[in-house]
Amino acid sequence: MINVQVRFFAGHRDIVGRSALLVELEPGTSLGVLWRMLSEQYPRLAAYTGRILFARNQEFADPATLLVDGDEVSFIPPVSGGAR
Amino acid sequence: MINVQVRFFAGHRDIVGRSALLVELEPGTSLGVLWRMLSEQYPRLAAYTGRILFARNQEFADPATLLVDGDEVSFIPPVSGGAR
Amino acid sequence: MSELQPFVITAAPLDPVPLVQFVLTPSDGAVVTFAGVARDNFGGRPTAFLSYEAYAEMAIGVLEQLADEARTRWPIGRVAVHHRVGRLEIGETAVLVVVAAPHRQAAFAAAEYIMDRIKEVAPIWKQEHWADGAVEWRE
Amino acid sequence: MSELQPFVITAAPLDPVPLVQFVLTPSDGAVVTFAGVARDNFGGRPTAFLSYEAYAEMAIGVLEQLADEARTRWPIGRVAVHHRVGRLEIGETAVLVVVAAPHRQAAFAAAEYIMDRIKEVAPIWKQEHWADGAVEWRE
Repeated sequence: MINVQVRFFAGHRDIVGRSALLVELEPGTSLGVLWRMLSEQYPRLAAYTGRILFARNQEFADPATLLVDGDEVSFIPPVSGGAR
Repeated sequence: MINVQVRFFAGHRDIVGRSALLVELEPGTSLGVLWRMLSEQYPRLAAYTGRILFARNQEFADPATLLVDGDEVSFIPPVSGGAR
Repeated sequence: MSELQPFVITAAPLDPVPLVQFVLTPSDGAVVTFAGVARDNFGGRPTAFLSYEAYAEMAIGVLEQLADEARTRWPIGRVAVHHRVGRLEIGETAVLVVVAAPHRQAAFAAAEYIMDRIKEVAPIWKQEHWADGAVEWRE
Repeated sequence: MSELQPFVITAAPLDPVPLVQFVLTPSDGAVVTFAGVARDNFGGRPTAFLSYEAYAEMAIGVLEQLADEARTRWPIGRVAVHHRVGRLEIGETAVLVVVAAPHRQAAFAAAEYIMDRIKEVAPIWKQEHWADGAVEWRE
């Protein structure tokens, strides 16, 4: 098993109620799969599917990226919008 | 006869050697005609024909504008250029 | 000015003066400074104040990347971007984007591009605190 | 700030800070500041310094007109334009165009438009003093 730290910001932190979680995952779990797992655990997160950006170790990453032990990940909710 | 003050700036002042001239004109002289008269008197001004803007009493004016006694006029050489 | 960091996330008030000094070199003829400011309404609905939150460790790297993106598109010089977090009263500056360039067209285009991209991808979130007491993340 | 004049031709060094304070109102979310700066070369030829001359009484009115032109094109707030005359050393600011607006796109577009128009029609002339001693009006 691998340990990954997930950081939550803005609306996601409000839903999860915490700014970070340490999660234990099967080796070979991808960022996208982790998001699906979290969306099942916190159903209000599911509304963000398709509107988030994926980050691994503080850089943007593809949802297919496979996680390794010690990674820091985050799912970036839509950023501060407003008219141009 | 009418009296008109002509103000010269930048390259025009260098050519004329003065920053202003008081000129006496026939009533009904237009801005454009005054420019032609000055271009004959100071032939190096003629090179600016077609590249100047006309001003009367500190506002842009059409070269057909007829001058009246006491007007302040200027022929605006191309303004500070440079790449955008 | 040697200690000025060009890409910063901070809870302190922002000041454009040192950023302009930082970006300007003798070959630059143009400096464009964009200030994004907390305003008193959104779509006509009155705002009491704003708060901003950032994934700061990541956001700094993203701001650097956005400056590099701009640099591949336009001939610009130095870039500085400072973004504030925490509570902002109406009229306070949330973000400064400062771009120097030899010519103005590139400086304008790059500053606007960087600001547009910040709003698209930088992990920085704005929370609107409406005058009626409601609170909302702007997404 | 009540005594600040929005459209000014001056021989004194320019300072953007009071202009930004002047243009910003509570409904503005964006302030764009353009600084045109004396740079050390033109097309690669070294410049020693610049000097600017203006038909000041007329130029102030033209700057006001250009701000009005921009206001008919974009939803902007207040505008300030200060232009310097006299001798400018490399790195000194020749012109400041500052535009506030509710949203940034209008502020960027209007600031760039006003600066483009200044270069087209404002009766203000730049004299290049080349490093080799030659002197030339930029026309």
